[in-house]
Amino acid sequence: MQRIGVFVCWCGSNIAGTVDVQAVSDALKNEPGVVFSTNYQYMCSQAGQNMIKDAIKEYRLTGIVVCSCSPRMHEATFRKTAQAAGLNPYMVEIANIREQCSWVHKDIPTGTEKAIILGKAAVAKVNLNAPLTPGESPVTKRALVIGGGIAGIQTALDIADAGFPVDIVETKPTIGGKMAQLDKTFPTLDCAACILTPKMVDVAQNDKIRIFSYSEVQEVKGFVGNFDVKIKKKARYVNEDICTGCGACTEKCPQKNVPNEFNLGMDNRRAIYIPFAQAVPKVATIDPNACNMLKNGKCGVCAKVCAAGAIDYKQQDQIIEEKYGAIVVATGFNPISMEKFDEFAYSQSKDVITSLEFERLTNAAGPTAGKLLRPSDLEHPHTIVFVQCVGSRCAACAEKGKEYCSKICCMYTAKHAMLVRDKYPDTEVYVFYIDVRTPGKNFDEFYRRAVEEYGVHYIKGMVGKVTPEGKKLKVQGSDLIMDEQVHIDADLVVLAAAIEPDKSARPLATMLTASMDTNDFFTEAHPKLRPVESPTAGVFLSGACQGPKDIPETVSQAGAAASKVIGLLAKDKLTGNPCIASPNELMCNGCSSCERVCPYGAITYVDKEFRMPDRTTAIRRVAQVNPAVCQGCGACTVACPSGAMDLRGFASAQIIAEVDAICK
Amino acid sequence: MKVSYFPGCTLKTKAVKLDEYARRCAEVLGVTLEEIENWQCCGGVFTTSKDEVATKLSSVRVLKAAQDKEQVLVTVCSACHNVVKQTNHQVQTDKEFADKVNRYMAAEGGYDGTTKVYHYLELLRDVVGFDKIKEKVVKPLNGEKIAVYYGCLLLRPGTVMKMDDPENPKIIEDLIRALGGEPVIYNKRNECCGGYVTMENPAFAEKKSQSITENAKSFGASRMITACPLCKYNLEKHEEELPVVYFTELLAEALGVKEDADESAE
Amino acid sequence: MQVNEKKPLIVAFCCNWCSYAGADLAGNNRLAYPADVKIIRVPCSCRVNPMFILRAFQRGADGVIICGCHPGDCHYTSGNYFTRRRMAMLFSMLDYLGIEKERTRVEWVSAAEGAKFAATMNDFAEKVAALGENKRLEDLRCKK
Amino acid sequence: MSQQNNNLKEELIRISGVNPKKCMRCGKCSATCPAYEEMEYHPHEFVVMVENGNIEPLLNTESLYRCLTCFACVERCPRGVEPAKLVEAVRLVATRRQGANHMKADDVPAKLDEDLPQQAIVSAFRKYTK
Amino acid sequence: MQKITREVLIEKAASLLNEGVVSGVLGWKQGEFAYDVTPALFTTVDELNEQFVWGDFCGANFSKYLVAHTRKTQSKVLVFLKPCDTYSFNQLLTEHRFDREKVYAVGIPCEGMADVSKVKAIAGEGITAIESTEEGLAVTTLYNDAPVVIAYEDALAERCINCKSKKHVAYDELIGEEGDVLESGRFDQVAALEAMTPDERFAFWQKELSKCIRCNACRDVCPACTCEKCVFNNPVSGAETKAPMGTFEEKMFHIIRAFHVAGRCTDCGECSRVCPQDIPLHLLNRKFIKDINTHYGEYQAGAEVGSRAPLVNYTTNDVEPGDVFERGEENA
Repeated sequence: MQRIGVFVCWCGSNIAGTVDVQAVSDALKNEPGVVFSTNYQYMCSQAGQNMIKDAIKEYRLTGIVVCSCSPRMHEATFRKTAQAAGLNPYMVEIANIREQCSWVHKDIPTGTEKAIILGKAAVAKVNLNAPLTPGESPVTKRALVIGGGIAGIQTALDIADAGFPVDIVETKPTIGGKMAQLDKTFPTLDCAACILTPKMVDVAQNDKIRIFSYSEVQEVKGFVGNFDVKIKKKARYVNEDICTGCGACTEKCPQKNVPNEFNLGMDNRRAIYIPFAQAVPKVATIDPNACNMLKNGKCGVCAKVCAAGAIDYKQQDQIIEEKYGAIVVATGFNPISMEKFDEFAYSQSKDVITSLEFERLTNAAGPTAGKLLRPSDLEHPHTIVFVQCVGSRCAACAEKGKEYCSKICCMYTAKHAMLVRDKYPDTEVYVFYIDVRTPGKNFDEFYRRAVEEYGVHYIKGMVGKVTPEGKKLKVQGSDLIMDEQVHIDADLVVLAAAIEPDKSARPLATMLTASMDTNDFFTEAHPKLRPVESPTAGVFLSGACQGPKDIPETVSQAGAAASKVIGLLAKDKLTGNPCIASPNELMCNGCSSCERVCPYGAITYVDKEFRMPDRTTAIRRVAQVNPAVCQGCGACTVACPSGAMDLRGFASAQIIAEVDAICK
Repeated sequence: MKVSYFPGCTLKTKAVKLDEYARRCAEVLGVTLEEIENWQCCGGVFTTSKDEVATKLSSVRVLKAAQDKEQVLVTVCSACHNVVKQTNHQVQTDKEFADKVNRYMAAEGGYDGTTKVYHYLELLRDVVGFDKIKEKVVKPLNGEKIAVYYGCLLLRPGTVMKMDDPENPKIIEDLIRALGGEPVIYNKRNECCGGYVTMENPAFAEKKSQSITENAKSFGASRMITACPLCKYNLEKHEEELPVVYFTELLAEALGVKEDADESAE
Repeated sequence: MQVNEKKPLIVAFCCNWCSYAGADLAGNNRLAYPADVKIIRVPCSCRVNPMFILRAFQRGADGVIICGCHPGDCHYTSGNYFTRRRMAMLFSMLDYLGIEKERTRVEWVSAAEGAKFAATMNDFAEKVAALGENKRLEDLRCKK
Repeated sequence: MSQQNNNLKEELIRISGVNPKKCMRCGKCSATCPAYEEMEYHPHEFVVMVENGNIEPLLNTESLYRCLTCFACVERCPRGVEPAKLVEAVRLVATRRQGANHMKADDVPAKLDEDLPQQAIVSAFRKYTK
Repeated sequence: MQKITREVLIEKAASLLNEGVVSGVLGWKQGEFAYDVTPALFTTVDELNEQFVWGDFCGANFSKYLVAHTRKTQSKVLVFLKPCDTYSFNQLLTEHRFDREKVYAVGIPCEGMADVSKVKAIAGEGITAIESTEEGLAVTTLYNDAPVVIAYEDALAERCINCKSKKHVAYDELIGEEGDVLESGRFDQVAALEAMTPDERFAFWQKELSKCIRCNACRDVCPACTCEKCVFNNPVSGAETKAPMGTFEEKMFHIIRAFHVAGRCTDCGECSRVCPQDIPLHLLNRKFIKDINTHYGEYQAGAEVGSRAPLVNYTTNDVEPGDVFERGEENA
């Protein structure tokens, strides 16, 4: 039997004005388990808290009920008070007789009656409370960043800056991601490489950061603070430690006709290659699908020319196992395939390109060395049509496009249009748009400059058909303002393709038990209040893997994710919320219902041997809750058909006791 | 293999050859086209409105006839195909429509939407197989540059017709390759020729058709093929350089049965 | 004093993060609603077991309302989606058993919606009061 | 705002199965329409005007008979609005009115030529008459 | 009348026992009365020959017995499964309730089972013998000299009249021919109830449920009720109850029970079969199934192993609880 103390607060006149506090403390004195009951002007004051502490000691209280303001206000205060007096803080219950009673009911009899009932419910609950101790788990002070684009780079740099070791896993041979492929950046028009490559070098030189390039995450086990990760380092057939990145091999390799991914296939590279001049790590990689030596053992030129002797045709994939305290997902995005949008003739004409391809065409390190030449005949285009929202905001065609707005296209199209007009004033530029969306600092000004200073023609309407004929691309579109169907003979058509999460994100989410939305973007723990955390504890989100983002947004989110990681890694031990689910193994059926409703993947199953009622033993599958991962929502307790799963602090019996007390 | 066959009215009159070539080629390829008995005209165009019932009954009867024989239903004319396939789709997806139709059809027994409708081209691709056709070719097209004209009705609406990618179709191009020709890919191949509006406004239809043939010619086509008599009419009416023929004629040529067919069609 | 007219008894289960905070906000703004409404705090609306609801009715409650975060805003990301399915099914079943459907309700109330909370409770209490005493659901044995 | 005819609007929505509210005003339907130049009201205007209940002008426009039912707008609409179905519904409402047939049997012989396929005649009749 | 004979089943069971493939057979055994067939475990061929029965009263679904049985033994057990039983079988596998490796499942066709209440209503009490003949069930009672012949369709159990499937969704071996999933009118009665006024519905259920004697037979036979400890037997659950007294007690029991199996119930109909008070308990389960089908898409529990039950699933645009009634009324 509990020994319960009841403390009724007047809150000045806030409570006492509408509730007869004396009557409440008198009434509750007679409830089962109550051995002491009093009231006081301000329970939260030092004097009030001392009154509680003294009573706990004097009456050897095992539980207390404070009838006061909302628990959201002072539950923590009174828990600390109890703890200071040697009582387990979870033996405290609050009856909310201010916000939910005295402030909303006008006369004293009703207020008093309800306050007594709320007090009784709290007493009934405390009678069934048990002391709870938060679990603790150690924290591995190392972070993993998955993805080496600008999001991953910034996150890693910020974490390393705080003194924690970080590993970056990147599937490509170099870090840098999409930003490395861009020419200029909006709205300031600084060159992407000029601001990105120094950061890449910082990463390379930072002794806290390891880069696993040409690698992928293969398996993730464990939970917040204690992830066990297997990383597959794919064989690049070049010894990274020895290769100096001199590039001799990439000049001598006889296999010259491999489409160059970095330039989106608009020119060719060799079978052994370094993606671009500023690659980090700057080491060569052999493409096993193109290398004659690896395919049929006939060649070996690169090994002959490599002065460092770094070529290793026998290299194998390597599995690295490492422990991490936190994981940041920064898997980024890709433009969607234009295959299903052939009304724009993307597959029929080389001169219909995507915006990312356009970036490469205007980039000094691109296939045309920065001269704007159209791909089919390398002639200078005099009329360029940009088409926005290709595949974005596309609700009708789930298998074709994306329902969401890709967010970045309006701005980069304005940038492209402006740059073309700036460099080539003889070129006419038309932009077909549905809406121009520019909600960012200096964004709308930028777009207006494209129109007002650079004379870009913005046409409200969509393009319906692009027909290659002769050397021209016949563009047929709507001008909704003029109410006209417009026909433009263009030399180049640039499609602002929708962006989608990288394909690696979905399997990764499964490994991490991190949730995703229907578009395969990672879901944040709370859309407004916890935007850089995944609902899965210890997993953080950086960049476009969470939703379409431009560079400034990505960098700020990367920093935010880093600060969350730092906050986690700075702790030596993680203290959990003790109000978590816990299964009664004797009653558990092992049916998996609870696992299916758990948003955190906190529930796993083990086979255990049990003594059965008939004295035999049997192996049964039973649920286990990882206390470090469970957040205590209670979804599992209701999904459980046998009632084996219960929630500490909000146990079924406790809630039923409250119901009974209220309905008495 | 035996299939139910719905030729449609134009194939019995102005487009006899489209029909005759189709039958001859099917024979060569081991498919028997069993013409549905007492079929009626499909109406030429599908009326999309949900409350149009009576105009779709002739198509439902054709579908029902194929169902009774437990055969797939094959069409050749693009317009018939579009009407029959869209009607079938409406029976499958619009319960209210299906109920109304079945009230009309009560005396003949109901129709539940289970008949499979193939265009002749789908029959060639999915049942016979282009590889097998390639084997049967006796007079290959020797790399002739052929422009394929799909028009609207074979491909759209893509969610219903499901023959091929409505914006970047390949089915007839693949057939031409199997016959030894070289398909000309041009973007106007799925634009409208002017259709029945040619009745009221021939000048408009001429303009639409010419932009299509011009587009094809600019890519060096020496012949154009189509599956639709009305498209053929519109396309060739004012076209002097580019001959327009039915795809079945090309097939008959390659399979070496064109002369025979021409004779019996006369 | 013997009151002839029995006051209705309403049990409101409120999730800690949205609706309970919404109720607090109603209090902060002094938005009145009947004292018949008694709130039980749960971490998430998905913690509410149908058994709690039936138990309340069995013990004489006249109405039971479950309040949670708006769909999509759940503190635990998906809890209220489960609540929505469970309660839809349970309420439909109660209706099927001939129990007045006005006695049960699910309402999404955010932490910012103090006014909505008060309005909801006023409306619910009024509807329940109009039905009169809960006769179809109470277990006489448990009544005092 | 011009006069609203909500009854007719509801009927058009019902028989066409089109929800004009899904339209996001991108104009791709009109951009892709092969009969654009022949029309007074264009596909996107059909959608917007029906949504606004401004239907009378549509009932009286020749544009109804210029739509080729080629389904290009249906295929390419990013929002799945299917404007052609709406045009068809308006056309039906117009031609179903007493004596409102757009084409009469007597007119046909003058329009024929030797090669014109039957299909053109039946299609035109189905489209233009009731 | 069943098409497969007892002999065919015994032969199959005997050969599997003799070959050592299985060490036991879950089958039907004659009880005290002709219509009283009970589940039994046979371990020898002799037992089979003596006691194994198969006929129009062999309704018992053995899936549930596998939970306890597979725990006791390391060897395989043969289980005969009618089409409807296979759904329960799969559902239990989905919930990891038994070890599939320890079961040899033999699918057998079923022509529908007889309902003893219907038989008694026609032939009267005091049944001494029932024989399955070509014409129907020949029933001999203490009070008649010549057997009363009851046509099969007149004796068919409600769940068999509305049989949802003749297809076996799980087996190692199938005897006889495979059937199809059927279009059944199993929701017609639910719809009829939904169409009533709330007062009529209340009266209906008040009448039916007040017959409940809380014998727990429905729970004990239910293949979805395999909890290690039932909430109704568990003092801490808050639902532990003994005998019914009030007017709501038994409703609470049946609502909770139906809710616990909602989304998991395969509609095998065992609850109604065993109810000594003939309460149409299946109408509660079918209400949930119908609602689930209407609002969350067609779902048949047990149709495939590993499927996600609708109540542990969601979509972001599910129907709101308040709208469920309105839709129901529209349908009514």
